[in-house]
Amino acid sequence: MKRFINASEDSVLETLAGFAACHADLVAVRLASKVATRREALTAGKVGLVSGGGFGHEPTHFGFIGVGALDAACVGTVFSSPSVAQILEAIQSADAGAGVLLIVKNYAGDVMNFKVAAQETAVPLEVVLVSDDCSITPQPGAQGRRGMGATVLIHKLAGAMAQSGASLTEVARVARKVSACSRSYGVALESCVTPNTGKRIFDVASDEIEVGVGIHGERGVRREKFAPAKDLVALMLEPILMELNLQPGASVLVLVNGLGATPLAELYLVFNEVKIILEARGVGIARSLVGSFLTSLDMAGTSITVLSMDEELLRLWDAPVCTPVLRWGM
Amino acid sequence: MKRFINASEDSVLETLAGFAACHADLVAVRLASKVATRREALTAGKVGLVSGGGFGHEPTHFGFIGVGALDAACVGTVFSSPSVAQILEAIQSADAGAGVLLIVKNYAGDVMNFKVAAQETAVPLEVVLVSDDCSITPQPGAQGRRGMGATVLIHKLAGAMAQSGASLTEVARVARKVSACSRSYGVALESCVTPNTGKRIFDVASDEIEVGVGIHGERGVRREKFAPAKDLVALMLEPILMELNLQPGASVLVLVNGLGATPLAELYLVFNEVKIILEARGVGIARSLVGSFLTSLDMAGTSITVLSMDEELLRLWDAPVCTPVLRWGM
Amino acid sequence: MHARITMGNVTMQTLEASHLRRWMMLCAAAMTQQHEYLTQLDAAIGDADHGTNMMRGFSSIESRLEGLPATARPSEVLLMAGTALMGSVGGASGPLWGVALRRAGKVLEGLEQVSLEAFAGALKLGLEAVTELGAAELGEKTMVDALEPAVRALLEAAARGDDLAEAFAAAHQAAEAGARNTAPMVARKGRASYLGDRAIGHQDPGAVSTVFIFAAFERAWLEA
Amino acid sequence: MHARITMGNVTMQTLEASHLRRWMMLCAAAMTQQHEYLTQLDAAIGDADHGTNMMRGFSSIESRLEGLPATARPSEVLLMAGTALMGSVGGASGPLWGVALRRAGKVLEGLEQVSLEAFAGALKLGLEAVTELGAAELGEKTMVDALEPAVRALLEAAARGDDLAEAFAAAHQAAEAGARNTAPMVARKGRASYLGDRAIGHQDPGAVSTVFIFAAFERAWLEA
Ligand SMILES: Nc1ncnc2c1ncn2[C@@H]1O[C@H](COP(=O)(O)OP(=O)(O)O)[C@@H](O)[C@H]1O
Ligand SMILES: Nc1ncnc2c1ncn2[C@@H]1O[C@H](COP(=O)(O)OP(=O)(O)O)[C@@H](O)[C@H]1O
Ligand SMILES: [Mg+2]
Ligand SMILES: [Mg+2]
Ligand SMILES: [Mg+2]
Ligand SMILES: [Mg+2]
Repeated sequence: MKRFINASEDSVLETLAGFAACHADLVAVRLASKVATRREALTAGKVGLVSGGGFGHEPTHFGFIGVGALDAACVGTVFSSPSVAQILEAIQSADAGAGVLLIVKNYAGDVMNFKVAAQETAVPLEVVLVSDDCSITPQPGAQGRRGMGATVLIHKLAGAMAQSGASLTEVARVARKVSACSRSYGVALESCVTPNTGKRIFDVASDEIEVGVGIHGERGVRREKFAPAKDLVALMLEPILMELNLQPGASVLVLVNGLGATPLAELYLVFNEVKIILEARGVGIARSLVGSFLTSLDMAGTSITVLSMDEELLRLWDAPVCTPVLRWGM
Repeated sequence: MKRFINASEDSVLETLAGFAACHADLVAVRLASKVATRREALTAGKVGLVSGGGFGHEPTHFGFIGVGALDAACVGTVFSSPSVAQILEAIQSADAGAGVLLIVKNYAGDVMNFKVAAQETAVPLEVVLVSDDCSITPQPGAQGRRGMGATVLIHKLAGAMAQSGASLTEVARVARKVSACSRSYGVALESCVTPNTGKRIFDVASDEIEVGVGIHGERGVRREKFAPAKDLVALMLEPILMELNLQPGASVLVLVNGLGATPLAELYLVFNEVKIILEARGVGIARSLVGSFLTSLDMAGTSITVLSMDEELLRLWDAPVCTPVLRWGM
Repeated sequence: MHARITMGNVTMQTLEASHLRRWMMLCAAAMTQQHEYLTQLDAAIGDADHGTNMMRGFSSIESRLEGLPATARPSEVLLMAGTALMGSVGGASGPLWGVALRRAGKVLEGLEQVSLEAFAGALKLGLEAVTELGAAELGEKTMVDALEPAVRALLEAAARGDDLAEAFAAAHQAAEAGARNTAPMVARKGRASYLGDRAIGHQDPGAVSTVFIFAAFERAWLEA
Repeated sequence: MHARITMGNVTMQTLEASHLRRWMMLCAAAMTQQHEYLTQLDAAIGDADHGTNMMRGFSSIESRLEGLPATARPSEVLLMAGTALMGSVGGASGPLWGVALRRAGKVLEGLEQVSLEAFAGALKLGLEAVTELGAAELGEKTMVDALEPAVRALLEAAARGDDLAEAFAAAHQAAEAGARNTAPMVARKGRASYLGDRAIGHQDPGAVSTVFIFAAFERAWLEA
């Protein structure tokens, strides 16, 4: 495994230490517990936002801590949920008396750890379960869809709502609206290499791709032939558009997300294809975000997220934000 | 070649089209000439900043256009300098009556195209030749060192100087100071795949790395055994520190740059190793920048740039900037 | 030597805290030895970390065992173990085994010696905690498919009045059969559920590690 | 049929605009045919684009030839070609051949027919433009190592009074020998200069494409 790491068991802490040193102006990282908070003191009466998940998704989660976004986050080991104790610490750190919103991606480990933590805290909570991956066909009673790019959008949009002084109920409403109005789809050209084994999790032939991947390096829903970007984008966008049922005149936010080893130039090219398809349908791209925001170690791949926008979401998106990753208006 | 592209000859334009659509609020891209400018009108009397180079270095060059940074940039084909005509157009677009600073990385093609363009324009010019790659031993009369990460720092720092209303001479002085006071070093774990051939430019064995690479996918200065990140960082940092001759108490800016396919998490880990070494020498990291800013298509690798800071550079670094890539203070 | 409770003229074997300590240590050893295999199973239908997760979790238990007072009761061993898993694993298996052991521990609170019947009953409630938390039903290709038959085998053994060695051999075998049966299943819970039919043919990693846990119990008793 | 100027009793062969047009078209054809080979040479010691660069540059010339009026003089063909290279290539080879052809074109301004002597002289000034811009000296493993001997061969042929066929055969051969000689060199200009000793053993791509350019001239004359 040729990666820029030392002993693989030290990677998480060494990475967080680098992050902490680089972003000390905005984020305070507690290395001992792998919990991070905003640098500045809590604003009394502001709803707290907590997110968390496994390691390997950088710059998620710590990169979204800051004004107009998260108050605290915690991170587990590679692709493993943070523990109950970590989540409890993050909740405690984000609580300024108005309750806390937990942003949880719908993966069994995350859901269960956050659930147990939620049962054990006295802080008033709302939980939003992010499950925007529409490569999965939902089946009653089953695990359901994975959380993907909508997580990033919720960090920003619910974060702006909380920053505006809204109540926990209102902040949770916005988070759930974003979750309900967005869909994602991912494809991988290559599997990532997990430090647990030092190998790729699965192999993809040189003329194949893995379709419908999540962010933990696991296999997708099927294998397909490699094809030009325009076809891959159509493949990803089709189910998204179908489910969002966007009519001509609709306005959306598009997130083109790299999964770790995909150069930015290719993400722009993917975005261009998204734009061509949406324009042909009369759907307007009100806002966009192109880059690697929610990754899967060094996976070569991309995911597309589309969020159906309205006035409120536009206003929240444009509100000031100041985090290591997103920064505007201040 | 499994990449997110269509026909490889369309990649440059399709990528720029995606960039243009994504950043239309900040940057105006002329696809016909592959020249881009700030979205807003020129400020009369402000020194113009022009940069440019081949394609494949995204988000350089267009990503640094905006307030407090570049006024115009132009981009050639993959790893090929923009043409004289493009450079002339960029100069013209950036000229607000106070002259233009050309930021040129020291590569034969770039140097010669910018030189010819400089001879053909009537706009008063200063040219800064960026040559911060200290993996190359300079030899009298030879091509000399390549331009690397210092380019990014000059975009920001000379950009801030120009934005403050300084004269062309002053802006050029700052650019040259940054160039003189910074050094870079890069290593690659894998070669990039060039669309010209659809193949890796060179092969690196699974236990080897290529040391002293630039940003055009060409071979480095030598091959070495793969090693833990701390050793690779020491290997890169040693010559940088030797040349900058930093004494305890010195203050630096550190740029840890990904070359295209290196996940952000690993860059933070690399930054952590840089920090450990600098701290041990009593050198303080005043500012830092970690991410993929000057890439080499999908090369898996990283470069480290260290800039020796002073009061003026600190002030210029902290000055507001608003570009697709760097954005703070406004 | 095994402890016994004498009730009337029947002498019953019982479990003590020392057995449970030994169980946890053998689990830690098994996970350390088998972690590559478990991770490999997880690579096929998950995210290639189940072995590391289990090894980390049981190592954490092992290292906390020393800190537990010599007088700690069975319930305290189980509560500590569950808490350690919750605090160290993260992956789905962590909170699931965490609630299972904690629930079982709570049920046994106060007891110095635990009969097979009491222990089987406690594990049954542990299993319920698992399904409450994870909502998995039998046949959904999870650890429940190994845990449920193992617990059922213990309950049946207790009802039959089997001795503990027989009971745990039966539980181990039942878990093994249960894990084997997960191979042809399509997953409906956990990461493997995303794969649809592609999960068919692979045993569920969590079910397999459950077998190791029951195997460890069998050995813990035999070696006592 | 070849044009001739009769001076006294000596009939001199001359070059016309049509020859130069044909030259450019044969260059374009050669670069298109050889671009993979040139790019491969550049992959070994550069950035794997020399073939694409040259092909793009000469295709651009070719497509602009039609736009050139039928009455265009030799100088106009060369000026247009140089400008087209400057506008389309970008890589080091673009401005270098660009200034070379433009300088040569300027020297020949006004002439309808160009003697070997005049042409060789113009190319010599083109070579000077190359070294002014790129500062490469002989032996630094660049296109200059092929261009300089080729130009020298033309000058010598002109001095000897060779006919054009002989002269261009000599120039072609000289370029070829020059390109071959770059293999053992360490590069001191261009991208290959970063490689130090690792460039040894590889021919310089720009020197090899220079051979194709002189080969094209030889054919352009023979086929006239
Ligand atoms: N909802 C659930 N109920 C019961 N068991 C589950 C559930 N989800 C996952 N599991 C079990 O967890 C195992 C995976 O554990 P592990 O790999 O450690 O965590 P993760 O899936 O979070 O990476 C699966 O093989 C399965 O047996
Ligand atoms: N300073 C120079 N003087 C003369 N020729 C040069 C110089 N620098 C580079 N070259 C030539 O340019 C060739 C490379 O051209 P090309 O690959 O098209 O451009 P680039 O190196 O910019 O990618 C080299 O093989 C060499 O012959
Ligand atoms: Mg996991
Ligand atoms: Mg090039
Ligand atoms: Mg797993
Ligand atoms: Mg080249």
